[in-house]
Amino acid sequence: MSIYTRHSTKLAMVLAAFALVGTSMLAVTFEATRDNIAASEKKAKLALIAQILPPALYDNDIIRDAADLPAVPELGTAEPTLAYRALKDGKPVAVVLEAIAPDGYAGKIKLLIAIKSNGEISGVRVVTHKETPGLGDYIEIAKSNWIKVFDGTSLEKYPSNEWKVKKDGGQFDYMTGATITPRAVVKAVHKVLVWYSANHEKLFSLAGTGATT
Amino acid sequence: MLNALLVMIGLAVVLGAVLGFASLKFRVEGNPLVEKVDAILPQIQCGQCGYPGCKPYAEAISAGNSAINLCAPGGEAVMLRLADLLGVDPQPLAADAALPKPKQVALIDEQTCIGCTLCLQACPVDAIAGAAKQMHTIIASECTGCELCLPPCPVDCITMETVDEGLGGWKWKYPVYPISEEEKDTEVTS
Amino acid sequence: MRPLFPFHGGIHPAEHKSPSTQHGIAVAPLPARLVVTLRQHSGSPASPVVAVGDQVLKGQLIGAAEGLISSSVHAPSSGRVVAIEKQPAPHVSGLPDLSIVLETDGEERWVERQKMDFCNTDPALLRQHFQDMGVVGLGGAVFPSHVKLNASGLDTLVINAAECEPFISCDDMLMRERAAEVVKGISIAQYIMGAREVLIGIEDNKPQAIAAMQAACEETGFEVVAVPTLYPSGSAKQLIKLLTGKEVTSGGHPTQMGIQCFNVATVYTMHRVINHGEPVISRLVTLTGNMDEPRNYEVLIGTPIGDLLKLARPKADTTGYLMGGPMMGVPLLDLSVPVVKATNCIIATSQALFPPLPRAMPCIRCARCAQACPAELQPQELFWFSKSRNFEKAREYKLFDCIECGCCNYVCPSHIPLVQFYRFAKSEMLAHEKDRKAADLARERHEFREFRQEREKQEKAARHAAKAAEMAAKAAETTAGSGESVAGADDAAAAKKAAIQAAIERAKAKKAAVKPQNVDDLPAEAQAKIDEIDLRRAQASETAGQRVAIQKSDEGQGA
Amino acid sequence: MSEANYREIIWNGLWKNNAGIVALLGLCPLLAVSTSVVNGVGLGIATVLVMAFSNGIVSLARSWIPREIRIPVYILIIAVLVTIIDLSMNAFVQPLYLVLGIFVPLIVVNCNVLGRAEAFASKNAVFPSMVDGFMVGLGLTLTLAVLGGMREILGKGTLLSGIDLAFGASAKSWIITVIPDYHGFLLAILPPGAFIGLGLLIAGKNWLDQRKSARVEPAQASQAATAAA
Amino acid sequence: MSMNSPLVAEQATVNVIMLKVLAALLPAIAVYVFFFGPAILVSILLASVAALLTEAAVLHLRRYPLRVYLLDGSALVTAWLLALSIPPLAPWWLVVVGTVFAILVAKHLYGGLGNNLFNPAMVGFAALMISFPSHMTHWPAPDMLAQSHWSFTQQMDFMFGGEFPAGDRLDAITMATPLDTLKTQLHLDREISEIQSGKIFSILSGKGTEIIALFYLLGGLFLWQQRIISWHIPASFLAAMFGTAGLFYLFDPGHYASPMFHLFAGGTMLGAFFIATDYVTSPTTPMGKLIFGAGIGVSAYVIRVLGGYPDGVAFAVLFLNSAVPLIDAYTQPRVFGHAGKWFKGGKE
Repeated sequence: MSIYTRHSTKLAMVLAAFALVGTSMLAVTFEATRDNIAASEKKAKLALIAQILPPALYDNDIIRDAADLPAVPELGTAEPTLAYRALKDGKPVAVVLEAIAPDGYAGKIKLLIAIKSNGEISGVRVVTHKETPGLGDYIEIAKSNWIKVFDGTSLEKYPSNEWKVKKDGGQFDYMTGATITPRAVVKAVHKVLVWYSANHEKLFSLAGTGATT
Repeated sequence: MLNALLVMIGLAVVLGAVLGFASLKFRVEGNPLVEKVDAILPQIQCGQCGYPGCKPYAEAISAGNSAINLCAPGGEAVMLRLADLLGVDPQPLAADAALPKPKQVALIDEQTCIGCTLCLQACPVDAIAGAAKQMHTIIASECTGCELCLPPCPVDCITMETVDEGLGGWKWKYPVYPISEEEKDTEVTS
Repeated sequence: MRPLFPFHGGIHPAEHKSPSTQHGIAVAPLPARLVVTLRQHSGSPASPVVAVGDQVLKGQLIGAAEGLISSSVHAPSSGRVVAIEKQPAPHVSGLPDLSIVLETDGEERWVERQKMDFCNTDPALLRQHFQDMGVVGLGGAVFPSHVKLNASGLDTLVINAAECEPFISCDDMLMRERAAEVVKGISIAQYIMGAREVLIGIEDNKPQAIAAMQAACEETGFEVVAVPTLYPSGSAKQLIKLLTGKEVTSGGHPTQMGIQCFNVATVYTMHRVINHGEPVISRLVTLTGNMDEPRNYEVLIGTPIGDLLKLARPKADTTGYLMGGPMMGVPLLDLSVPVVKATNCIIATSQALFPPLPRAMPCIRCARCAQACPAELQPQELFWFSKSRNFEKAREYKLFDCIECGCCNYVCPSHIPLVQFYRFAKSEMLAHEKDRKAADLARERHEFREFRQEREKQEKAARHAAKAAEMAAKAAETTAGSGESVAGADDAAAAKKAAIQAAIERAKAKKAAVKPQNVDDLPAEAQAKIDEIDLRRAQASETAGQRVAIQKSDEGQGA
Repeated sequence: MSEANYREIIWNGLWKNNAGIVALLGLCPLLAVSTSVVNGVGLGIATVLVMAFSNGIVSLARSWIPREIRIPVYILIIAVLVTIIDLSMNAFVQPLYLVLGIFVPLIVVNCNVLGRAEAFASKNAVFPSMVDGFMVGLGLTLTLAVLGGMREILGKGTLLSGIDLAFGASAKSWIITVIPDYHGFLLAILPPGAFIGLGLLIAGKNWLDQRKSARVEPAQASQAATAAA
Repeated sequence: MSMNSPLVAEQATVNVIMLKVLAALLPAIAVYVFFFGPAILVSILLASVAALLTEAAVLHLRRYPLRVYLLDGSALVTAWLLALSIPPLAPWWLVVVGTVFAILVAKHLYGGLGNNLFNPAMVGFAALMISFPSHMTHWPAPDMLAQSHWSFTQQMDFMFGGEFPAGDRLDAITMATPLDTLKTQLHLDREISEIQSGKIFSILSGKGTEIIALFYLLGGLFLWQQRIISWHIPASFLAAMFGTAGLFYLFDPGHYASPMFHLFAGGTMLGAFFIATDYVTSPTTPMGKLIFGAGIGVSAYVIRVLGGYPDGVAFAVLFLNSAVPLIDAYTQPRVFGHAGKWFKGGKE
């Protein structure tokens, strides 16, 4: 046995021993925290939905009853998404949809929109965006209450040609100097409403996935 | 879970083996740092640092076995350059070494010299010419002024003479012109 | 009209030349004392060949050239040597320098003067003669001329008569009044170097000098070229570029391109040397600036400047004196310093002529200096590196191509003393270089010594082994005396022997107290011995180096 | 290990060789996370835990670790610790976990952790090593807290914003509004603000040190003068 | 005083240079007032006072002689350039914060006059743009286009108190700049020709702004004539922007504005002649200046068209500022007596 082999074997064994101990410890921790992590992730999602859809309005497990939605051009989604369906006493009361406004100032704006079964918006939240800090980012609820302008609006409330920012002759407020971002959001929300009004029947007939994530 | 364990252990075995091989294969002999340190030392070879010459001192510094403030002829300038090279904090020199000495060369009083060759053996740079029973002479251009020839001389015929370089050794001073009080401060300290 | 090739940059400082050209050249009176500095030229100083108390004649050699880059000095007048000592010298350091002090006797008795027929003399002899007669460049650099003359088959000989620095007018007056003699000097230089073409560059602000030179040059084939007035067109490299379009390579010599350049006053002294047998003992000096009677004087080398100034009568509000021009001159801190061969002009300064410069500000990188630099350097970068003592960078950015002409300083809106920084950095770098060379030498010698000691040890060990074997073989025969026969052969044994001798000597010395020995050893002999030893050392060091290299390569293969 | 040495360890970690403003190691989390006090302290505490335990374990295991593979072993130890903390944070303080996001796993490659394991723990006993890791981590936490505070006040005009993420909604009342009706100087929150702030902190530390040594020197000089007289 | 040569010098000083720069800005400022009202003068005054006070405070702390350095004019140049870069009706604190940031952080933290790596005015601008983007995009409409006209007192009330005249809103007097309009309208899938028929557009770029740009150009030519600036940076900047814009325009005139529009819109002219040419933050070698100017021209265009902000000149200048040491090092010109081109590290 050459000196090389002897030395290499020794080092390999030592390193393997450390790897064994370390990985085992990780495995134990992972098992111990697995349930807690899943629970807190679900809690986080529910908390987000609760912002736009009061929990009192439904009684089902909204996460479990989510339906797989293929990519829908009208929603701006390019990947399958989840549609969270809220039921009360087994009857549909609202749906929470993911949508994307593609024409933000600096790229896509990801939205979460809750629509009641009567076509009225319960609430909208921006999930992610890349708008200019301090300029376009007032669409975030943490920065401004602007996003609440959609609460209670519906296709009935404003005719289609008034689903615009005030600068373009519509109904929606905006901040001077930053019109592109609200314009994109308003347009996206309007498109979602239009799509919803045509498809809400189908939405509730989709099979639930039972997904928890 | 078992997969994760196996992957980790497998990786560990392979990497450990590779490292074990590499550590033997690519072992580096020698130390290029010694050359760099040696280049900074003034090469007077006086041994005041406690090492037999500049090179041994350079080796000791490179190995981290010696302080950087031992070179008396180099003074603060050499210490600072060593600190800079090695990335360590500057260390104050002993009080008597901090003052720079003027350049000196040894001079043999040829009337007194008995030609004993003891100074020849002491000179670290072979700057003393002469043979037994012959008068010795210092080759001034090669003398480093280390003073090592002084103690062995049985008749004390060697003295250190300060070299007056006159106009040849004159240098322009660093121009001082007022920018601000702040700059003046930093000038003084640097 | 000859085409000109303008160099980069340059400036137009106010000229101030007319005050000193109102009157012709006057001869300065003989002073009572002459101080002849032995360092009148660049290179090694001359060594004195007279002793204190000697009587000397006018033009007699008193300091002989030492080595190639050196030149001789001569007694400017007859008299007695009263001292050979350090005297204040017109150097920017203000340090004194070794000088010969003469007391003049007023008789002006000449040494025997020998004229030469240069056309029938070997140029090599002429060059040697110029060194012996103390001919150096009188434009300011005082480089020994015989070195510069060492070329043949030249294309172009450039005569530098640009005189671009403000205030100075000595070359101007020389050409106005002694054009014919200047031309004779040019012929000598042309003959020595075999120049095919001679160009005389004169700035166009000297129309009278141009006219005089043109008249004198008729039928000689020399061409007088009027060049635009632009400082520093009087710098040799810039003038060569201007006249020929060729750039002298950095670190190189113009002769490599078939060009050489001499100052007009230098060629005039060549004429005096050859056709009159007179060494360089006088020169023209412009006295100007804040003076009542500015004028050019023919002055003996060694005349104390204080004496000279009285002729031009400086005004009461004079603030100081300057040797040379305002761009490159040297301040005179002490008026007892003598006129040297480099002294072309003494300027009295005043508040009005030299208003104090505004306060220096930080560099704002406006790069006006780069636009003005005739060496096409980036002065703002050089300043930065010099200021921060980043000498390696300064070298990389070609600090040593700086000619210290001061153009950058002149245009700087922040009024930073740029040239001072370059002078500082250059002298630091040269000193570093010197230290480094000394350290390298010491290291090399130390390493060789160690190598030698190691070798001696090994040889000694080998010898002992051999001796032991020998003794074992021939048991009884050899008991004593064999060691000495072996030892006689090599160094190691000599060292051992020396040690024994030393012990004996020590014992003797004790007995004889400190009675001096070796007194009959002559210094010359000792010197010869040292030289011999040195030579042997150098050879040994070389072989040792090779041996070390071989050893190293062996180790490399072994590993 | 004497008491004086512990004092030195503490002084080194908190001030003299402060990880954030002297050693300048692990700047990535330092700059990215220090947008507010809470974020800074959150990551700081995670680092403290990792450093104390990694130093302890490295010190414990140091005699079994061959020189050649010490770096992989240290990294393995640190990675395990960080992953444990990452998982625990995700499980128990998820809101803070969401904020600190990717920076927690980055502690693995935080040079400070590896640096202390190599420079200190591999040569010292277990307890001093843990103290060293803890103190260096605490020094980093302090830097993060101060930098976070500076950036938060300048950028948002508040202090302790986001404290509710760690302590629940009731902690919202702890948030201090330093400057009411503030426009928000966004630059301080964005990465350039981190660099400028860090630069100011380093300058401040150097200034304090210089002032201290300037005060000590004249005192020594006067002492020497009186001694000479 | 040192007596070492040279003893003579031109009497030109730093403050003369700076004063000439300020003088060259005056005509453009006059035109600015003509089109947009006198509010800009208040901004400039405010910035000047803030700059001088900050400068004085820092100089005092650094123990610099106050008089010489306050009068060097560099702080005023920074203040004026910054004031001209931000909207004239910006609130007073915006101007002050920007100026203080410029002088304190960008100039003195880097070592003061001559030592700053980045153009202080542009650093101040960038800090404001990043921190207060909405304030920085409220540009007033030219007088002839504004829906309502505020009196000077009303403007001052707004600048210093943030109060609108009763019943009015900010929209009535502000509008997007031509560059901003172009950018937002392109998002709405409009063609350039259709957008440029809008009322804010004129022959070259925007109404009013194009005339101001023209006067910046004239001021720049004055500086060039005075040998304060060399032609290299402005020429290569404008040429590079013209070239890049021209290329895109040729490729698709429907979606990219004409090169002339880009030359006269936004901060191009101010940037080319007054900002990019700042000595301290630009290269010193002729070749370096050409590269620097061209770099700004191209990056300003790219940021303008593809980036997140309406104009890109400021960011392009800062970007290229950071490259100046590199550019300088690699464009060292040949030295007298040396053969061929010499670059850094080249050992000939």
